[in-house]
Amino acid sequence: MEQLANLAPYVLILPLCMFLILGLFGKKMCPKVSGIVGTTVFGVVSVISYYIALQYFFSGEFQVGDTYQQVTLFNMEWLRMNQDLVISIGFLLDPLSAIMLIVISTVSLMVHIYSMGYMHGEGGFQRFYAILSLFSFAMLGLVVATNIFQMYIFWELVGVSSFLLISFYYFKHSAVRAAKKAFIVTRFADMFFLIGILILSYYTRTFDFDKLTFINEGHVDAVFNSDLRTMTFLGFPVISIAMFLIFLGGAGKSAMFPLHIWLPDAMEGPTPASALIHAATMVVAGVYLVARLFPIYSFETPHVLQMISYIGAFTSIFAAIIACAQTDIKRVLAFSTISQIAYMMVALGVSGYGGVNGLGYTASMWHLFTHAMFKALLFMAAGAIIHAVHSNEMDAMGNLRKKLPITHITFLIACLAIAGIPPFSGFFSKDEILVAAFETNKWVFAVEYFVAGLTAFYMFRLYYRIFWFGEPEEGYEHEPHEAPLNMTFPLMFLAAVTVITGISWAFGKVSFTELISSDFTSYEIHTHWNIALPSIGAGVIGILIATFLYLEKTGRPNKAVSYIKKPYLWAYNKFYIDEIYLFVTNNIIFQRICQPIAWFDRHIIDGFMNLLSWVTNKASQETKEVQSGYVQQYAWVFIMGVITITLLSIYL
Amino acid sequence: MNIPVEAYFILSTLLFFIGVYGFVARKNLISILMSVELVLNAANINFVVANRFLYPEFMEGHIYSLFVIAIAAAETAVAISIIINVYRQKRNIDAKSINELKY
Amino acid sequence: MNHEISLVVVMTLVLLADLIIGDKNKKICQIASIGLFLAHTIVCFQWSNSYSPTEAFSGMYLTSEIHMFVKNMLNIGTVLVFLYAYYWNTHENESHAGEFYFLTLSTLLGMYLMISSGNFLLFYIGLETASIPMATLVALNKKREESAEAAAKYILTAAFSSGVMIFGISMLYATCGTLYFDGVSESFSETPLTIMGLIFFIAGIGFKISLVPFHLWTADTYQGAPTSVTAYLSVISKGAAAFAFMCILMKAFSNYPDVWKEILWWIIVVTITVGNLFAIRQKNLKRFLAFSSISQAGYIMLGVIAGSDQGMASLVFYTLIYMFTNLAAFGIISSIEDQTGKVSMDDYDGLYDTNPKLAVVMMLAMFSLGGIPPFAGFFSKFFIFMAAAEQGQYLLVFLALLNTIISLYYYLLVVKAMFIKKSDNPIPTIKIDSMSKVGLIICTICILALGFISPLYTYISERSFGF
Amino acid sequence: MMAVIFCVNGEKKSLIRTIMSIGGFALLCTSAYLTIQFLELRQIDTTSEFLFTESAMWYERFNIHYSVGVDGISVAMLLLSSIVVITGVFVSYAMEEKVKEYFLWFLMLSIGVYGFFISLDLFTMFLFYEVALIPMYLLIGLWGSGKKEYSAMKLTLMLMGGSAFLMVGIFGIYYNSIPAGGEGTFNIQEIAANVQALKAEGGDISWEYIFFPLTFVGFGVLGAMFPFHTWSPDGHASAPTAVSMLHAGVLMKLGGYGCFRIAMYLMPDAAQEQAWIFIILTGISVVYGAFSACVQNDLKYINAYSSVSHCGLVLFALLMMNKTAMTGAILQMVSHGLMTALFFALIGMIYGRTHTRDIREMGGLMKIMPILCVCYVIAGLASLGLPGLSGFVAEMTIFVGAFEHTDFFHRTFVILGCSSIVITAVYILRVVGKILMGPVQDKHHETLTDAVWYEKVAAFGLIAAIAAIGMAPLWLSNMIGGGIENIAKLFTYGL
Amino acid sequence: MEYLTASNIIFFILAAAILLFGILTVTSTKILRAATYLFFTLFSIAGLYLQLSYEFLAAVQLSVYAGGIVILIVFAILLIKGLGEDKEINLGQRRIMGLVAAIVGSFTCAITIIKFGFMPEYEIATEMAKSVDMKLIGTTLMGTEKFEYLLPFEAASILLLACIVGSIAIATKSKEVNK
Repeated sequence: MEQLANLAPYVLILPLCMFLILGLFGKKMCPKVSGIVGTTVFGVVSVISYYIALQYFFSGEFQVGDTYQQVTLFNMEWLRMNQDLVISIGFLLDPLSAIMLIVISTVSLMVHIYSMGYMHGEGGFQRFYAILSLFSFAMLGLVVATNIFQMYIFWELVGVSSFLLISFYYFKHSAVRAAKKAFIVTRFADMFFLIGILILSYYTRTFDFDKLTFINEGHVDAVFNSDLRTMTFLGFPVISIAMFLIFLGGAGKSAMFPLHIWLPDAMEGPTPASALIHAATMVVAGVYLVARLFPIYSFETPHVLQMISYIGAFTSIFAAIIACAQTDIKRVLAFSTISQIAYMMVALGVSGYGGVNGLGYTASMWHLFTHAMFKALLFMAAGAIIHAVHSNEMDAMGNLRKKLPITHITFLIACLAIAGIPPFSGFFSKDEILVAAFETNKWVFAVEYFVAGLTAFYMFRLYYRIFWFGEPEEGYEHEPHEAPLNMTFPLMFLAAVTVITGISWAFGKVSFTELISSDFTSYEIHTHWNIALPSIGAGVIGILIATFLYLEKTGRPNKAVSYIKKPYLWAYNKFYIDEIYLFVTNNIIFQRICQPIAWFDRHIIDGFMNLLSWVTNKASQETKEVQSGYVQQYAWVFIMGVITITLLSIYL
Repeated sequence: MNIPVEAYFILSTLLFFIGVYGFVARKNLISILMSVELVLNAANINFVVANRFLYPEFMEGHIYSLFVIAIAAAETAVAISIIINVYRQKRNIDAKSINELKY
Repeated sequence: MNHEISLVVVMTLVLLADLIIGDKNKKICQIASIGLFLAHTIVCFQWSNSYSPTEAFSGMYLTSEIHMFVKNMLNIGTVLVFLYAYYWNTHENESHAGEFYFLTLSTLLGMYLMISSGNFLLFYIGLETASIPMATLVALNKKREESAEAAAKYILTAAFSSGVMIFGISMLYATCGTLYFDGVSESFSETPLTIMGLIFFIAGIGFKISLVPFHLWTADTYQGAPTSVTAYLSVISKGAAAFAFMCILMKAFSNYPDVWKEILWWIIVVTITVGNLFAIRQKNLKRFLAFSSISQAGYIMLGVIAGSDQGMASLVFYTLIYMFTNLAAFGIISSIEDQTGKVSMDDYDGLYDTNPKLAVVMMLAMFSLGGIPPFAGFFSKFFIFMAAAEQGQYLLVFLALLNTIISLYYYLLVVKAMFIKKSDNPIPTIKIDSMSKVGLIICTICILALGFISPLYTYISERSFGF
Repeated sequence: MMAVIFCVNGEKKSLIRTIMSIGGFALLCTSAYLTIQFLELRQIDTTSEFLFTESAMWYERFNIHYSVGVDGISVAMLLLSSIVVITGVFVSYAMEEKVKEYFLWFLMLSIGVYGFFISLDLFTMFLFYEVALIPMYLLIGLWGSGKKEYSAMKLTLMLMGGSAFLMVGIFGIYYNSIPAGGEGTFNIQEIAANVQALKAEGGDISWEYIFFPLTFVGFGVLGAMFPFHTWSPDGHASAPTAVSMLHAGVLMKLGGYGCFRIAMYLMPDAAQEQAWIFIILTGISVVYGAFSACVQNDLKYINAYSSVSHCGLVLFALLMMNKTAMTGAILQMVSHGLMTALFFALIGMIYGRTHTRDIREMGGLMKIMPILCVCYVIAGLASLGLPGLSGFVAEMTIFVGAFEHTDFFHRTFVILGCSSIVITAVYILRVVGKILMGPVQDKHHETLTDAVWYEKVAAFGLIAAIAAIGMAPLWLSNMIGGGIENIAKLFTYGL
Repeated sequence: MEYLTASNIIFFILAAAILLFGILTVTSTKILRAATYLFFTLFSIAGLYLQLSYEFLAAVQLSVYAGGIVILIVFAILLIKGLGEDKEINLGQRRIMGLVAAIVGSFTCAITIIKFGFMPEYEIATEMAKSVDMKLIGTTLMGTEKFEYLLPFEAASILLLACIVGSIAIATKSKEVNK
């Protein structure tokens, strides 16, 4: 405990220092040095966080019976709002944050290593590492937050580092636009998050998670008294409003419909960044947020939770359909990410609290973990491919399996994992989600079941298009070759993780339910084969269809498309959501609100001020005839003045 | 029966406004000056009448009139010298023509 | 009485000097005149502290320390005007320099009497003494056509307004039965005829202070008159009249303040507004300052409408500071006009580049007139507004303050011309004579320092009276 | 004590740049020293409301004193002013034309600002207030750019219009707060005590309802409150860099500070009654300024409207009348002062190189002058409220404080206020995206150079201050807390 | 009919003369005639003073006003070449303005005066009228007591001196005048 408390600050301080050092002095270092320094330091951070997480899980020190205790390793006052509300910066350790520590440090470390190869020779190499460090700092800060405001603080920092990474190629218009979009959309969602926090904290008089989520006799107690439960605002219970708004914040970061539009565009950033931020870590922040506040959702606002599950279900199928029609490999992966995160949301949405009821919760976290691994793997593999062929488009690829063997194998493993084929990790996590959904809500289950099939289809479509299908028509500019070791090592490492976690789960070595559950108390579950088998079936069918269509270069895909031309076009254009947004921002916000306001300001408000001066000047000019220069007129004015004043003051 | 004192005052008022009319309506500066004399005389009548009929104990109005007459003389002298000065420069004492300075 | 006696002696000496040595050595004669008057000024300071009877000639003549202070103030102002006029008198006005001094001093005597009068007769004579010789002063610049025109307008309007005024006084006499202020104060009653008399009287004195609508002569006369005379007219004459006006209201009409306060309220609003509006469009600086002085007169009247001792104190203080400020401006204008003949605002473009010192002094004057701290004008304005606000005249103060925005606008126009605009044909670098320099330095010091010297205000306010 | 130092500094006539920068540095040191002293004294539980008070009788007749003193709020503002002044000096280091005059006026402006913040006497406060306003005219008119004459005139006249309101307000306060049989006073604390005593005795306080709006509007004009803000875009756009900095950074804070220290402190009842009017106005200016900024094409206009929005937030927070929101308001003043100064400094530097401020004519500057651009991005991030930078701290405190009001009216406006953080992001990113990123628009720009040393000093100094507040806000918020409590306790829900 | 006493009739005649000649002064087209009418007006006013038994004042009025001022004016008219022959043409607009001012003004004043309700003391007035002799006027002008006027007298003398000096100063043709 002591030891951990001493170590914990370094988890945050080291990346921050790296950011400052690389940011300020990066220019003066040679790129290689900065990369190595950055990676090494992050390696240390990873080690520390692994140590903390493992100590937490396995030392037994933090367990009382089966239950893991929430511990605050340190907590320092950062800003005091009033007597009750204090923003602190601290380190909260519980299974949730421990898992996240592992995920983040693993993926982040891999990305650090990977980038040494991928970003080699790019301008702004040091900048890239600086921002990576900033991101790691922010993300770690986010997951260990002791209070919701700390979370918000790091939430924003994560957002900005995402912005910086997306706009890494700032000389490209598309990158800048994408970065802007990402930032503004998430910012928009953050506003709701903030308002949610404000409402919640106003009524509960605290920001702290341990008070907010304190469970007492089956209720989130202490801060949620009965007055609060009956309080309404505009006819809605305030708690529900607050929690829904907070969820909206999470929805923005986690790219839930309709706030998902930024994520595909965010692929304009360098691929390692996409792997880290837009696949594995940042985008799951929303899920993490909901999980963090799960007791409140579960006990106080179950209907919001239900809403979350519907939104998640819709998003997952929506994104999966779009993914089927995309040709940019990173976009396919992006939509796949959206779909998978929605999966996790669904899992949370259908979960209950405590024991087996909380299966969804566990599954969600489990899926978060596995998904982070294989999705990061997919992205990095995609990066390796892009590195080799210098294009994102599927049309520029094909038949790469011989040329990029390691990439091929690891990519295949990841695809199998995501498609839910045992014994890869994805199968188990996805299976639990389906089970949870099945037990709670059949409709959601049906949707998710279908999505599982779709996932398998589009992933294998991707896989075949890249590695089989036949070489592109115009051939390769130069022969694609395998990436260097510092790029392939992370691929292999993550593939190994994917395989090993899957296998060890299958053999019951590690049970996720022991580690994490909604009430942090371990429980036992078994694989539900009655659900698992059909889901494998769905995956297989998806794979088969993809094989049929894309294994060889044939006319089949086009033919298939011609059957469903309209829907295909819609899916290809992402259901025109972007266009709607564009319309709203350009035509409504800019043209209908900003321009008129600016016009109003210049012409009415400012015009009024100018009018005043104009009137004064005009009055001055117009009255000059009074001063006509004729002495007789002066006298006349004089005497009339006297008479007028007399009349006014005597007879009025 | 005596003439009511108001009659005197109204007489002076009428004289005063005749003077005012003259000031406003006359064409040349000397005529204007003459109108001013009428105005001053109107005031003088007031003083004298008020002294005689209303407050006869002391000679305030009487003396005031004397001073007004004296000062009017001085004023006229100065005014005429200025008018002559104007005439020297413009060869003209038309009230309309002295409006170089305006607006 | 000492002030007056001393001044008469000085006048006689000046006249004699002009007669005896005037033809032979004009310079000496002039310096002698200035010196004599300076001596008078200094001596008067002595008296104001030692000897102060309150009444002489059985109530015909009233005095008190504040009266003496004002007279001293006028003396100082006159000295400054003399300093400025020196160059003009030695160059353009050589033949009539002696007359200039004598006439100026006689108008000053008139103002003394105006201020100290305890009777409408003496007041009337003082007023006429202050205005009739003034007309000859205005006409003194015989080279220029405008001078004569200005004088003609001035003397005719003056005569007319004094006619109106004595008509009013006659009505007051007819209703109150006496011409002594204290007598009027006792027997004043609020009847239409009395009010009418009062209004006619106010019109007459309003002419002197140039309140709207009795102001129309002001601009023409200021523009046409020799600049030194304009300075004298705009500051000394106006200040004296304003103070005299306040004294009379305090002494003779203090029983029914509501009567004249209401009248004055409207006059002030109109005066400030019209003065400002007309000033905006002016291109000739003298004319511009004429309208500015009209609006300043409106501000001065705020002290009168307050009618309290504080009102009087702030009025005197305002006048004092206004005197230095305006004289600084006129000092610059007259120096430049005497040497280059330029008085248009456009001519002042780029003045800072060629004559930085003059431009800075002018700027200080403009800021002070506009009431910008830390220059003296701010303090005087603040106090005079405060005096009015003390009597609950918040609306009036507010209107006046809104007008200060307009006034600031045109003062800034001058600053803009001097500092910001560039000119193809700027005023050449001029060397001003030592007399004007002394005057300007005094004015500048006063603009900068007077606001901070609080004992001065305390001195004034301890000696002020109201009702 | 402080004032003497400031004044001595102001009267140095031999104004070459070095002396200016030494002077500015001395100023900064003095302020820092003052801050430390202040914190120490507070540490040892000195409880008096103001510290380092000095008082000298000035105009006896009106009981006008020259009295100065500081509490936490003024210390914070002084610190802010010193930072902005010294960076301003560095920014105008390359000034060529009429250097001496420029710095003289600049100093006069600073004297006004310092004097205002340390004054405890209404009269001296007003005096310094106006002292700070008038140099703007010449500074903009002479050294400005664009339609400078028009802007300078407009700015001066509008601000003077504000002070017209203010002056009536001051008279009203002075005369109405005179206790029965007592003497009127201009001392702020005494007035406050008198007003409270009057209220306690059940005296007539209806006058507050007339003079509060006057005073508030008077200061509100300087605080760029809608609809009296239009001087701000033109004025800032035309002003020379350092003047924009000082003006937006410090001078506009005079408005907020005045609203707080005079309008609300002295007339708390009216403030509570009439707050809703001004909440509407300031709420509008928050959103309105942000929306207007979205479509401007001139960099300075964008920043000026952004200032309208941010300063609107200051007043908005003050009107929430509780300690948290008020603390937020003061934090926002400091924060906005720093970051807007940084903005204007950077805009000035960029403009000095590209000779255009039209965002449509620039692009890809990040490549050409990375340091300036990174600084600009940081400024932008601070402005849109990135945690770790000062803007976030201030805004969050404001929102938390503002949320203490539960009624529909307040809630609506608070949420409206919150929405400004999104709009802010929109216009900041729009600028960043257009001018810093993307391909280089103008070939001539490629030869431009990056920041030189004095520019770096200025920019880094400001960034350091912004980050210092953003990372460790607690000391600042504690420092100003004491001062705020004194005022906040006058309101119903103040504490 | 009771008004028709001798003195009253004289008053009526004088009043009529004053007004008539006054009107003629301001309306006659020839300026020299106007001056003559002014003389008659002043003369009639002197008559009025006499009627009120202010003999000294009447004498002053005649000597200073009629004898001095009018003569001065006539001189000026004659001095200014050709003016005597010039026809005075009143301008329409001016006339209307003047008429408006005069009519409105006189009505206002007249009504105000009539409404006041003076309480004349004719008996005392007639009594006092007899006592106004030259000696009394002399002592009044030279005394320093209340209702005695030494100071204004002296002041007026200085005024006159100043006016003389001033008039001479501006009326003399200075050498440089060569417009």
